[in-house]
Amino acid sequence: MANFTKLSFKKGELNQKLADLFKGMMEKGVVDALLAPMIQPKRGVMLTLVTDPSHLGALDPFAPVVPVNGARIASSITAKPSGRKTAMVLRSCEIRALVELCKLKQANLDDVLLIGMDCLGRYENLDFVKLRAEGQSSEAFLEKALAGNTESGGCDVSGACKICEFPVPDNVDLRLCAIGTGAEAVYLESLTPKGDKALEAAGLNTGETPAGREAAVQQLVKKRKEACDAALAQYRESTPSIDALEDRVANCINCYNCRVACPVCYCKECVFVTDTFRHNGDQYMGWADTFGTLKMPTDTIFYHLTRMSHMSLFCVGCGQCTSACPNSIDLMPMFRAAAQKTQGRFDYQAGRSHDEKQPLTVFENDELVEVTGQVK
Amino acid sequence: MSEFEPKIVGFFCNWCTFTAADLAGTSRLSYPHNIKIIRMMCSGMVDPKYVIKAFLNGADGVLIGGCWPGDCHYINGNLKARRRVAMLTEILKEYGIDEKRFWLRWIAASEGTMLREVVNDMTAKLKELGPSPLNREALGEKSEKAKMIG
Amino acid sequence: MAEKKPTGTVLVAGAGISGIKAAIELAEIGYKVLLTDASPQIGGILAKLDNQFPTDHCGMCRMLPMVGREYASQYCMRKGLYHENIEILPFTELKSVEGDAGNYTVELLKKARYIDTDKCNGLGECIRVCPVETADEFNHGLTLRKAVYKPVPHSTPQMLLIDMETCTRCGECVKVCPTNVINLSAEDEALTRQVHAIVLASGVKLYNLKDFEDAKSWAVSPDVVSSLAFERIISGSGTFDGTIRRPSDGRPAKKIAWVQCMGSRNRRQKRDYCSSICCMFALKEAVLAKEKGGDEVETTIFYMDMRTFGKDFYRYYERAVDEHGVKLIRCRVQGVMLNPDKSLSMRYFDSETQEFFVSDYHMVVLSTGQVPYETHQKLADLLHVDVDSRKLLPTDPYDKVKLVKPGVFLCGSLMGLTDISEAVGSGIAAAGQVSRFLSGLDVSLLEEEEIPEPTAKDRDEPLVSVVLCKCSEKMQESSVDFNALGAGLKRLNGVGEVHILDMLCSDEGKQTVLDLLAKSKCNRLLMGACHPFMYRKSLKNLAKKAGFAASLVEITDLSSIVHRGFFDPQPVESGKRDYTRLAYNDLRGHIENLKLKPALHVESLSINPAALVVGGGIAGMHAALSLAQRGVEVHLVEKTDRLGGYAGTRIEHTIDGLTPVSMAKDLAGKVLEHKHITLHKNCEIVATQGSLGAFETKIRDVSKEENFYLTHGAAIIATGGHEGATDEYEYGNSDQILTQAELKDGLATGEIDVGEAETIVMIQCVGSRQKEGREYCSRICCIGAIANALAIREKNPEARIFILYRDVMTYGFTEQYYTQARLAGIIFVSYSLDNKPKVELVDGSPVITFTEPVLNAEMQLTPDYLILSTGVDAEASNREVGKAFGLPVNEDGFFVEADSKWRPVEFLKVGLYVAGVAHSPMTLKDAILQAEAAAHKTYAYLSGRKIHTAHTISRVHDAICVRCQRCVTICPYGARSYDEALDRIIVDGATCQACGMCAVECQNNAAEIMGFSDKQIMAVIDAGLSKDPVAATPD
Amino acid sequence: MDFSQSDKDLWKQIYHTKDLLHCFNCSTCLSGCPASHGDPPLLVRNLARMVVYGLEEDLLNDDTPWACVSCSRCEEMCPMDVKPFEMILAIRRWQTSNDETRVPTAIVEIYKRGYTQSVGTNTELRASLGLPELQTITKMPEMLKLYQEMLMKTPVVSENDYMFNEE
Repeated sequence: MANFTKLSFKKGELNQKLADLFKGMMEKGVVDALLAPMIQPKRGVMLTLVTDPSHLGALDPFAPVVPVNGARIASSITAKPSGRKTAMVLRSCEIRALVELCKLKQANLDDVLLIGMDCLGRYENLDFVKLRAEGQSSEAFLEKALAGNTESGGCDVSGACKICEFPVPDNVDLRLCAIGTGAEAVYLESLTPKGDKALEAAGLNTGETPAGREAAVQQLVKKRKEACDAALAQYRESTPSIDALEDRVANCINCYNCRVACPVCYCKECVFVTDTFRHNGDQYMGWADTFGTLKMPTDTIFYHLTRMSHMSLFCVGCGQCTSACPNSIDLMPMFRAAAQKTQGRFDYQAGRSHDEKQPLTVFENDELVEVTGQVK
Repeated sequence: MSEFEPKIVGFFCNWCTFTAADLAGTSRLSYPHNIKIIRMMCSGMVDPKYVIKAFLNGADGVLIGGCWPGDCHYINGNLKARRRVAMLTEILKEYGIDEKRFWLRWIAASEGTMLREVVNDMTAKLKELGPSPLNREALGEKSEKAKMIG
Repeated sequence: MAEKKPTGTVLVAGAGISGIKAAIELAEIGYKVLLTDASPQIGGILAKLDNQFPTDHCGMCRMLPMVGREYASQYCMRKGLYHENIEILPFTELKSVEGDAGNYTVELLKKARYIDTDKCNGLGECIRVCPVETADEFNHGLTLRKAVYKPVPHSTPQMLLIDMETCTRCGECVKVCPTNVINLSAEDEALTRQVHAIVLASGVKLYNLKDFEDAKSWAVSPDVVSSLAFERIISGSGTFDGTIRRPSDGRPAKKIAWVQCMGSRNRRQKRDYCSSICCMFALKEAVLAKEKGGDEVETTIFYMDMRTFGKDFYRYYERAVDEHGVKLIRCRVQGVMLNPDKSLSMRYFDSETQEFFVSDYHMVVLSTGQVPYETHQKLADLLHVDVDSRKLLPTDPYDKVKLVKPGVFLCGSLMGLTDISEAVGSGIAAAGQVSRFLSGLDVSLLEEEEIPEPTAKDRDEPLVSVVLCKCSEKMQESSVDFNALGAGLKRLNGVGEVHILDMLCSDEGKQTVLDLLAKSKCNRLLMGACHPFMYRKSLKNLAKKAGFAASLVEITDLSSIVHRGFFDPQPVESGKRDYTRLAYNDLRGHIENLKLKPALHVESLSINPAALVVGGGIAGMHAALSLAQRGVEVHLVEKTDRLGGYAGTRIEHTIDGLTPVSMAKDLAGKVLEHKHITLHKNCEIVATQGSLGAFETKIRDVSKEENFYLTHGAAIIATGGHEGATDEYEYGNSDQILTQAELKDGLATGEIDVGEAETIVMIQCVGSRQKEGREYCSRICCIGAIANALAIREKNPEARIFILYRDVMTYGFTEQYYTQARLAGIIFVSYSLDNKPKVELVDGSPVITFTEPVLNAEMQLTPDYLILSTGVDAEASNREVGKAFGLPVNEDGFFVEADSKWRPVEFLKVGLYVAGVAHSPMTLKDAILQAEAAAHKTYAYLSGRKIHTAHTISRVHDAICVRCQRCVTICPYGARSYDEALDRIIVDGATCQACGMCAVECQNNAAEIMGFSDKQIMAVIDAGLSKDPVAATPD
Repeated sequence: MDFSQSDKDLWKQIYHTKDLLHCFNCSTCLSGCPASHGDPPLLVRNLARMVVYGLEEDLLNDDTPWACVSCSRCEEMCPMDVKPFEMILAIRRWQTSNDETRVPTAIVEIYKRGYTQSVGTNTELRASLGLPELQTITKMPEMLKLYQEMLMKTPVVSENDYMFNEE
């Protein structure tokens, strides 16, 4: 029997309610620090590491924006563990990316109380700042989004979120449920012994399960799946060949920013910026001789295909690549399509479970016989 | 225009397949010349980048030759190659590079005839398929597309 | 200055795999080796086998050296072998051996090949024009060859020779050979050499249908083939083309039968021995026939005892029967009859139904064994020694590889037909004994070539010198336009000079190259030559003399491109195919690769010269003494407070006259007073870390309850084993039921008096060779049971002694003890796993009922004693020792060696070795042989010689490494580790084999193989596919 | 097969040679033995085993040794040189020495047609292998009469003539 705790709040006091919850946790020593989205003094909402509970006033977890995928931040905090217990409030794509990074020894969740949040999508950073300036609050967005409409003020949530089949996070200790919980209430669901201990220590007792939640989640996931299949089909039909791919990434300038934003592209320095791709002059001349002309910078398609071969097995579809591209190339469908195929081939799913071994790190003697199609 | 001759890049493992190539080459059962053989220490050493580069440079087909499972000098390099090929085939298929252009075959040291058959078979299949969409040379010098794929 | 000591030189006579292994092991520690073989090419039987039991794969190249691999050939062993310290003389017979201990003069006869294989580039024109066709011995006459032929299909360079019996001396070949290497009037050449030790590895003659009278009755059709011929029928380079075809009419063979013990276990023909390996290779061939011939192939084996005694052999036997449906019939067939429709019918008797059956087969394979006496007699005469009572070469009672004549050793099938892991193990052991022998003589090692300091030239701008060989002016219309090629290459950026010579292989050719290179300003060299130069490194050494760094010299095979024009099967309609472009692209690929290749240098390893031996049994003590005798500091760790182990404390004497207990006593004596051995009793291994040359092991002294640390360079695991336990057949419920060991002790002390016993029954395979019990054969219980039975017979001539067995495992020459037991009236009764004997206690004493298989009748006995052979169990502590060293232990509790065939005494991690029953159950002699082998592998690194890594190894660019450790898990050799304290990935330079798997797994090339970087390979791809025109007009 | 009274030294009476003990019942002697086609078949290997076990009763009244056509193929092929043909003769001698009334019925066959087995029957197989017709004594009546008179002179036939004169 899942154990939920109801956190009812009056209109406009959602953030305050959550702030009190976390304040309680920190004061009672359940956790020493909290990483959660906070409203920044200048503008916008960013993940912030809070160790003094008095600053929790600016908490705004349900703000519909994820400027940087939290997995990267969590990995940098925990790769060399501080030893201090930290609660982290992250969305599903951030948590799934974090699971992959743990497998790659880039993060360590031993001292982390992972709190997942239902996610109904995020706006691009600039759109969010504009909407927030026009006074749209997180609760307003939540209400409208739960009713099925994420469009407001001429802006809409990112394409990746529209087709994300994982609105509800897994592999978490506690879960902040907002879908199917009725107005003026969010629920805190505990899923692991660590979560139970935290709830107890924070003096919260478990209540009944929100009635319509299960159905609401199923329905949302179904809608998102259909949207996803449609989007990927549309992408595959529009970009069936390298030629079409060239067209799609025509204005890519090899700035590799999509790699920097991608949570699962965990290399310190991408191979495309190492010596391997700092070619000699005569090589450029050689390529130019081939057809008389040579588009510079080179290795654009080579970069995108290689990045696919490197990270498509870990891609969680968070859409940060599209958001990060200075020339607004919609990269997300490209990587999600590749990920669907490569992860499908090994029926692996990025972020599904900590013990599921990554496909290219395990090898059996008599598997995949169809690849060579040879019988002795 | 001379009949289309597919260009194949062959990554041959130094221990088994390269020996079969020597056997095929020297024992006069020579295979067609459109295969460019690159000697790797093991099929497990073939990085997906090399296959992508070969296709972007206009190769019509890529053949990786490895040892039969169990024969590998480095214990299990061939098994690792098989998984990488399975992953890469999915990506290349997404962009019109047909599965029939990218082969992994186990060819033991004594199987000179098998190597010749594999190369001849692949050449025939590629002739059916026609030049790779990236083989700009086959499209002729003047077409606007005839530029190096960056 | 004292006159320089001569370099230790060893003659290895015979280049089958055990000879090759002995030669490699000796060459690796720095002795000069002379490797001869009577047949035209090295490789012995193994050149004919594609897959070998128990793994059904090849993997022969895993026999090559690991750390010093760049001194040896780095390609498939079936192509041939090269090692800087080995002089290989194929087609050479040992004519006479004079002198004694330590300096022998040997006469060798190098038979004429009529072809100079150093220059022959294998074009094959001579084969094409040769008019003579005759049966090819390599494929046992199944295929034809010319008078000028390749003895082994895969060897490169081709080692051609002319068979003068069939050659008509028409001289066509001489006319057409471009490098005129054929000389029809060549003579045999007698050579005399001084050697300090001799290793005999000639193998033995195999029984075959042609030369043996008793085989004639079987030769009724060409479809009755020997097992080796069958290997050629299923081999890719034999007659196999996707279907197994029968030799008579080439139709597919769907029903195949094997007949075991052909030529062996035959007192009538004076061959009362077993050939040990025929049961296993028959099972293997049956499994392969099914895999290659398709599921509808039916396989049957007629046998007497299915002798699958080696490690994992029983599981192979189970898989062959359960998964591959091999039918086993326990009946020795009298003969085969040819039916009118060419099928072969055989009649056999089924004891269960007491009925006769006749079944037809498309092919019958005779599992032919060994015929050793002739070879042994010939060698004995050569060495002026007499054969022993068994008409074999007289060897030391305890050391199978040591002849009684000092300085002469033997290995491989000369010890009796051996399987691969024994052949390879004995090769290493023989090398070990030679090195022990030579360490007593006043001989030196080859001085290691000093590691050249990186010259300034290495770090300059890459400038490549290209030297091309036109092969010969005899080639009128060569398919390559060398002028255009030279001009095209010269225009390439980074090419310093292009020289085009002809006949590089001629002496003047070599001299001109030397002069050119001496004054060249380039720091990289590319040579277009042919196979002999690619695979023999003679030119590479030449370039090194001219100051080029070894890693910056590349020799490619230009001649096969130049000559491909001759036999181009489909010339493109538009006239000649553009071979100049082919050569240009190929050479340009190598040039781009060389330009980007860094100068590679070796790092010398600091080696801690001490060795650790775990286990003070006979194997452990033997290894410790073998090392200590050569000056190595040895730490011997024993977990109990007594030396000797199981055999050394409990077995007084064995059936073949050994006395393990007294032997262990004097070994222990030597160990205790040897100044180089420190003994640590009551000590257990807690943990170990480090790599070759730098291990640190934490040891717990149980009696003093304190830990201490030992630092050492290598370790040998010799933890041994003990008699198996059982609770089957009412054991423990009656003092009339004992195990073999209890009986042996009781007989020795007299506690058990068999004088008045009337009936004694023994049951074999108790708890062994069955799924729920020990799923392996413990190999020594049958011989042990027979020894005990004979001991009882001695004390009580009247008693009836029964031995209930499943398969009597008296393999090899121990078959004579099985015959001796039957002569002593001991009755052997076979039982099957699904019809085990039943034992119940009737007022306290055992009553056994079982089915007498020959008469198919129920039988009941009430013996005075029931003896159970309970096999051998591994030490339970193996798991902890395994965990401590990070070494795998299999489900039976024995250590898993690196490669069951090719590296039997090593672990994957270099520097850790295994010997004795820790590896698997074995006889005392085999344990001593493995101890010697493990000691030698250890000595190879701890001999005080400078050990350095290879040029090409993996390196970590630490700055861009994100420590995800994917490269650590992917490394097949465990050569990488994440150092917690330093927070860095450490590469163990000795173990790393530069296979490149870490470089592919690491996505941003933080892990990179020096000399095989992505940059280089991508440049080669660019060159290979480049379209740019070669210089149209030669300027 | 009653093993309780088996006499372990019986083999010394019947076939006292070390050769017998070499036998490891590999059944080579069985599969090629012409008499093994008979009913009951002559199973040389089983006889050897019974001798080793010393099953006196069963051996005494076992007629199969008499079916042996002394082609000595078993002796040619026996890998352990047990000389099975010598053993068969030894068993015959032991049987008759223990019970002189034992006259094998096969002797009537020999009197009537000169062979224990019916020889001339496999005509088509011989023809298919291109071998000539077999001349048996039954095809030459006058020779048969002479042959029978000669046999009648031998004591074993004359003393048991009741077995030979056809009614």
